[in-house]
Amino acid sequence: MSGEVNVRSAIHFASAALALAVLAFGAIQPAVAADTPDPAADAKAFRNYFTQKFPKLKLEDFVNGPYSMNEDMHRQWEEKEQFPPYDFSLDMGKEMFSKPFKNGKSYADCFPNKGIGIRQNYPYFDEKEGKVITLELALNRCREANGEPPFSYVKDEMAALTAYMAFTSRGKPFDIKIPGDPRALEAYQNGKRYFYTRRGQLNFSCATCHVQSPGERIRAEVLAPALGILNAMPIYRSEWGGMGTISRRFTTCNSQIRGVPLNPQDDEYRDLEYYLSYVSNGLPISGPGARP
Amino acid sequence: MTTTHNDFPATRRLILQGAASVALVGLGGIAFGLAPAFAAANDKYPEEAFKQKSDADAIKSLYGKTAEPSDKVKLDAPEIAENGAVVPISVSSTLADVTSISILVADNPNALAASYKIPPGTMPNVANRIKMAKTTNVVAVVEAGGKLYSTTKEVKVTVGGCGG
Amino acid sequence: MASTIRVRAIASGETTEVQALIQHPMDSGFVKDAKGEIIPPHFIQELTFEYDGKSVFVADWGPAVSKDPYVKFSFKGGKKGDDLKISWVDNKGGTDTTTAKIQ
Amino acid sequence: MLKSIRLLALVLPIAGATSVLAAGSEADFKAAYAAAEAANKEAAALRNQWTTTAAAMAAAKKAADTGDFDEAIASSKEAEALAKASIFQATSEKEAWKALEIR
Repeated sequence: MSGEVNVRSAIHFASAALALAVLAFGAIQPAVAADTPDPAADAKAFRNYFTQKFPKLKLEDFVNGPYSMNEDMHRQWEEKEQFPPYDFSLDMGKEMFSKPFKNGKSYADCFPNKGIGIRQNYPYFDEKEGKVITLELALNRCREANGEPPFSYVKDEMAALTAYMAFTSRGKPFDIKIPGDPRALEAYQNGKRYFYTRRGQLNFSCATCHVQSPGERIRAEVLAPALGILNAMPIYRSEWGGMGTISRRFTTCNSQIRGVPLNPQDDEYRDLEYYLSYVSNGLPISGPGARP
Repeated sequence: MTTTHNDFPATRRLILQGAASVALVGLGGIAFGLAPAFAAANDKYPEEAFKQKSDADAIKSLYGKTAEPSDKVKLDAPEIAENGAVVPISVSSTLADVTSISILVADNPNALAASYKIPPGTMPNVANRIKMAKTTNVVAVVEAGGKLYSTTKEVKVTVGGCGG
Repeated sequence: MASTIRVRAIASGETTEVQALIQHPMDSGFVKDAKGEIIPPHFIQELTFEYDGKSVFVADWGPAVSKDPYVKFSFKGGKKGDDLKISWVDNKGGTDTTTAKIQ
Repeated sequence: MLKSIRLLALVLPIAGATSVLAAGSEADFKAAYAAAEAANKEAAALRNQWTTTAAAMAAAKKAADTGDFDEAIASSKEAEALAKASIFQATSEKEAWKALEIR
């Protein structure tokens, strides 16, 4: 008889403890989140998380995504890099970059330092407009300002241009700045929230794959760590048999988890790119890149 | 999960279409063979060998003899291909006077992927990137001094490279 | 139109290492396009490299060679500044040739 | 002539009756589809629609076009459920995302 009583009381005790724990956890949660976002601290914590998770990996190797996650993949990547499949897109981008528009101007006139070696400063927060400006958006705005039709954000021309601009910045560390403007802090926080928010019927967030399980496989692909995940953009993916811009990567990731993608360069994506680039500050640009 | 039921018919339809398309292509292949004009243009091109299904038939059609396994043929291929559409494969050999190197993928729709003619003075090694339909054996064949030597390695493929 | 053939030929000692990347869809004939129709086979069948008038390497390719195909080989001879002629033919009769300088 | 009119008079109400029956389920379909559409619009406002909702709605419309209203209603109901789930996901994630944040 007493055995039975113990069992019942044990259950009571356990359920009470559980309720308490849930309450406590719930209580702590809002207290921490109420503080204003501190990007610098976030970036430090973000980097520490990954360097502790992959202690043997050199910091700059994170930009190689899945290829830094296992030896067999790394060898296949090195073989491809001898004569990388993005070579054609890079040459096309270089040619397009120097060809003047109908009005005689060219991309060099739209960008600081004639557009050479500046990719690491994008995206930046434009205080006049109060919004994040990404490289892809700036390129299309330059075209429109010179009477040229904008390119699709997910197709080859945009990939070729960004490939060339990335190439001219190879090795330069990401240098994303968040000005004191509260709207910049808000854009950064929107990007961070998007990154951690679960979406789509599969109920994944970017973090579910790229923070919780980098290096592991999801179906056929080895997942890249979130640290330095945009450094190699734009990428030639064997999967696509062609080039892909950051816009293409964001929209396809959404549909893979059965979420309806937003339009390329919508505010959410621009803020997401702002957050992801900021927390990868200091890591070298390695674009254009090849990926599985 | 209620939603899976409406996925299932879609995938079944795709598989049926897939089967039909392969049959269709098979037909296309035969008609293809009948067009001598193409074959004549580059008679050295081993038309027949590229149409054989199995690696054994392809080797016989290409060289007219069978290969014996040899450790003098080195085949460098990944454990798990990052993507079946782009599998880096390299073959080298220490055999003397190599005249030809061929690479076959056993379970591809057509086994023979590539065949290289090595004139005297050219080193017996070649690297390239090929497509693999699924996990299967990659066979490297080297013709040296009139005899055939081969080596085989299984390459795991998680995403089929032939598409469709 | 820029050539579809990219070549890197480097002479070192008495051998020359040649790498080539060719822009070509290499359609196998098994792939369907967005509308579900089969994309017809369209692949390079023969790729030849000639140095000093004689062929130093001939590749016979089938549809299983990857898109934008790559090949690497090396041959004895060849010195800096010499010409290396590369040409390909595909199953639709398309061709391209280029001459590269050995570095 | 008279007989045919009388016959016609007989047929009409029956046809009317059956179409009413069928129309009934068509009205049910329209209601179910409208409910799904409304829920999906709300999900759109939250910038969090699911691709499977759109697929179920398309299936519903296709079934309705072929007159199979039972299937059409079932798909519409499923679409509504999916849309509601995507709304729940968006609202619950407003706070839940912080759990995963690297600190």
